[in-house]
Amino acid sequence: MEQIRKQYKKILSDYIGNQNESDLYIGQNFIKRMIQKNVTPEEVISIHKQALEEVYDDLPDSVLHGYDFLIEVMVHFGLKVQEHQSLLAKQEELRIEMEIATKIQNLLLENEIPKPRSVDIGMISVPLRKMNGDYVHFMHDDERFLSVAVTDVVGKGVPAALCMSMVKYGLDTLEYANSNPSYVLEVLNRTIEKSIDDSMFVSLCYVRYDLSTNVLTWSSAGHEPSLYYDGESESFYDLESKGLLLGILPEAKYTQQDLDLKNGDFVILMTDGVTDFRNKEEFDSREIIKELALANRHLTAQEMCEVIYSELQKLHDFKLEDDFTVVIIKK
Amino acid sequence: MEQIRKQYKKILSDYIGNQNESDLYIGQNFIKRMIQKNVTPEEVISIHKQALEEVYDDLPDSVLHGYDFLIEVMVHFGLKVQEHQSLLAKQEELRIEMEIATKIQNLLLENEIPKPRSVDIGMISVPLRKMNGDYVHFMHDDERFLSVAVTDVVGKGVPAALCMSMVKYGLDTLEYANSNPSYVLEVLNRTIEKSIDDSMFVSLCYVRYDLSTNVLTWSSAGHEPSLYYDGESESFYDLESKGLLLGILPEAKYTQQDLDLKNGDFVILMTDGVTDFRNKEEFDSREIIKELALANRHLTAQEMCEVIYSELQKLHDFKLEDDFTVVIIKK
Amino acid sequence: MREARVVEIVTELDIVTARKLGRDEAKEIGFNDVDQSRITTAIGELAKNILLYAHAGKIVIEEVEENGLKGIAISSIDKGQGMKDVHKVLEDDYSSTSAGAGLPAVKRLVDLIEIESRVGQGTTIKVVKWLVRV
Amino acid sequence: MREARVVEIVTELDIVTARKLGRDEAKEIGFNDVDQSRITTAIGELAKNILLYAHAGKIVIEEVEENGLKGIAISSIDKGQGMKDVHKVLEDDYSSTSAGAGLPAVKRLVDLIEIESRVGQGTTIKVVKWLVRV
Ligand SMILES: [Mn+2]
Ligand SMILES: [Mn+2]
Ligand SMILES: [Mn+2]
Ligand SMILES: [Mn+2]
Repeated sequence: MEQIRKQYKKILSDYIGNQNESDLYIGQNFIKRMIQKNVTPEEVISIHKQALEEVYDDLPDSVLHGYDFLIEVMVHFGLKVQEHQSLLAKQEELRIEMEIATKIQNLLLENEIPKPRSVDIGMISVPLRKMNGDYVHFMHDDERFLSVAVTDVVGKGVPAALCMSMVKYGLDTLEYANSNPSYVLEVLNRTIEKSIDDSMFVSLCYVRYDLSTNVLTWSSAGHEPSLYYDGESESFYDLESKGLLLGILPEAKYTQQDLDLKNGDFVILMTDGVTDFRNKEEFDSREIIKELALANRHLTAQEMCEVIYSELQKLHDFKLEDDFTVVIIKK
Repeated sequence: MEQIRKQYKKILSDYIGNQNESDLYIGQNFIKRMIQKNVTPEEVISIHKQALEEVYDDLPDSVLHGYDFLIEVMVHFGLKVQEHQSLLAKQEELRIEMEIATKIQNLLLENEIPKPRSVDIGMISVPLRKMNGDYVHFMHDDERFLSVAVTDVVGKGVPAALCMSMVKYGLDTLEYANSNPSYVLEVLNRTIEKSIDDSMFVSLCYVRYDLSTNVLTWSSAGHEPSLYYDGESESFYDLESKGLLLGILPEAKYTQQDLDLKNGDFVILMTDGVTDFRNKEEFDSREIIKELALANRHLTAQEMCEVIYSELQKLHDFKLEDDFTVVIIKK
Repeated sequence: MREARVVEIVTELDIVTARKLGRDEAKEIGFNDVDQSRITTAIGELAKNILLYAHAGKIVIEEVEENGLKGIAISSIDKGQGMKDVHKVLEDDYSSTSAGAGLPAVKRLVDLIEIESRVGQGTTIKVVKWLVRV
Repeated sequence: MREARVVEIVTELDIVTARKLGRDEAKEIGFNDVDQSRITTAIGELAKNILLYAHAGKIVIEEVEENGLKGIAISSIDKGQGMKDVHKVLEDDYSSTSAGAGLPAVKRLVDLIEIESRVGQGTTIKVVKWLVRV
């Protein structure tokens, strides 16, 4: 403290002597270091008062009493600053806790991309923050059917993560990859509507592929429309669906549709993070994705996913604003 | 601001005039209100300087330059105080998020107490904080077997909540209430060891009751020993087990033991929050629980749980230090 | 060592009296200007709490000495409602509606705080600040 | 309105020069003592950032007027590495290792902050403070 007083006195009397900008600059840097050492504002006033008294021995009483008053009122700013230190420590604890939670969540939702004989599957899912609010669920437990669910929770953070656990749990208990997509959505919708907060919704696109007939059956609940590329006509079709988001109406009904996947065809499933770029109205993201997919259709499904991600990232200056998920099923 | 300046000048000049304690008290109360209006410390110095200048027109230049210096250095305290306001807002957001997460978690882990014909089951589970790190899982899906798992996650907060989702998920996928307790523990152990953070462990006591033979089979993984009351000999026995906590060793083995539940017998399952009272070495909590259970064995299992909770709460001045869970199976 | 000084807290004026006594005592013991202000602020907060939650009570101020260390002890004693959870009142209330100060602030202003409270019987809070901070 | 004043930032002394120019300009425009200090602090932080992250650059200080409102605009221009994520640098770093101040502090000291940055090409930060706070 004695050292601090001496240094402060030096800087202060230099400044009073010549009012140089450099002494104010030095003074501010000095105070920044003091703040890091938990010196409080009332202590600074006290140091200031003492320094002035030592330099000028004829200070009026009114001025000195004024400093006493200042010390008294500054105590409450000092308390605020200390409260901030405590809150910072608490915040740090929370940060560490969230890191562990993220790790667990990622393990909980981990899912291997299936490698069936007759189709090629690729996936990329990049979270915006630490926890991913998108989730891809694969099922391929018998030889005939393979199912993929691409989901996006409306909402962020821990509630979204817990909600996602619930979706995974629901999908797992449905057990069979051969369930009808519309049936899967109806069951999931009831579970979510019943048990999750009113402000929490899930969009989901469910696709079941029959490896023996090459029929792809799909259904969607308020999800970004998938893209179907027909190799024969060399054109894209939106797989649109009017299904409500999961979790809104308990008795919502979902329809499903079939399509024949021929050699050279592929389907792109994605979340809205791939197409939503609020600040870039000039881009038509879906068109860009079509162009990218078309230009790279000779690559594997996985490589196509990665090209789409890296190109869109570049186009948007690496400022993605949502979780980003693309799944490609390629015949 | 003009109003503030006038009030401050009044309080300050009153104080300088007579150095009364009451003016310091009024000054502090005034500043507290100013802080709530986001007035910063450098603003207070500026107000102070101006007030002094208005009251005393012969202030030495050195004093005035000194105030300029103080304003300059106080800017950094002002920034800290503003940073605190932002952090408080962020904290508030997080608080709301955690409330939603808690709601979801509670729904996710909800589990009805089964009501079979031949035994009476009671349960109480009170979280220390918002999220419960204890979890009770009941299974009674066929007519013969009824199973109960009482679990405690080592760790708190969101990671523990996610870990618990995983335990529930694991128990649910085991599907059948008739699985052998030792087998259930071995399967769960492998899942948890594989997928959860190294610092996260789960203690679990698993009990399967055969309603047709009244045989209760139990196994435990590092869990608080259950208490068995033998009505015939009117004495308690600890159901001890040397099983490791889940999540430590991938190949850990667990043993199981049987006991015949006769009329007048009961078993008390609990978590360590019921018996651990770090600050109260003088209490032998397990003895107290035995006394409470004995004295209240004429009540229903549910009532017994509630009496044990309220009595222990009282004994410990309502300062429980861990999640508190008791399950009673009463023949 | 001088004997303990007691101030009955019944009106806001008594808060000022307690503060004044505490400030004089702190000065006498040898606390510097900043610590005098902090001790006085703590006394003010304790006394205000008495008025707010127990309507009446008293503040006891005394010099203490332990292991050759001098300090000031302030006790706040009331026969009010008492508190169910003493841990909670010491935790910062970070919610946006917080009035600030209160016991978390008192805790920061002193070196030691002890609370004894029984529901329906009242609360005793004792704080100590050492002349050389421990 | 006077023309813009430019300070090349190459050494720490230039930080002081930029601060001084900024303070004089702020005073001239009519900012009070507290705002003069805040504006000067903001300039200092911007200039320090140039030295830290781009090694050299310049600070441009000018009076601005919009819809009859007078203000001061400060631009920090460098040809350094640029930043990948400009959003992040404006967020408070609440970690315990934070050095404090920096751009989140600058943001609090002024009314408006705009950042343009290209990786590998440099960064331009423009801040404005209005005489009557908007
Ligand atoms: Mn989302
Ligand atoms: Mn999204
Ligand atoms: Mn626990
Ligand atoms: Mn426990």
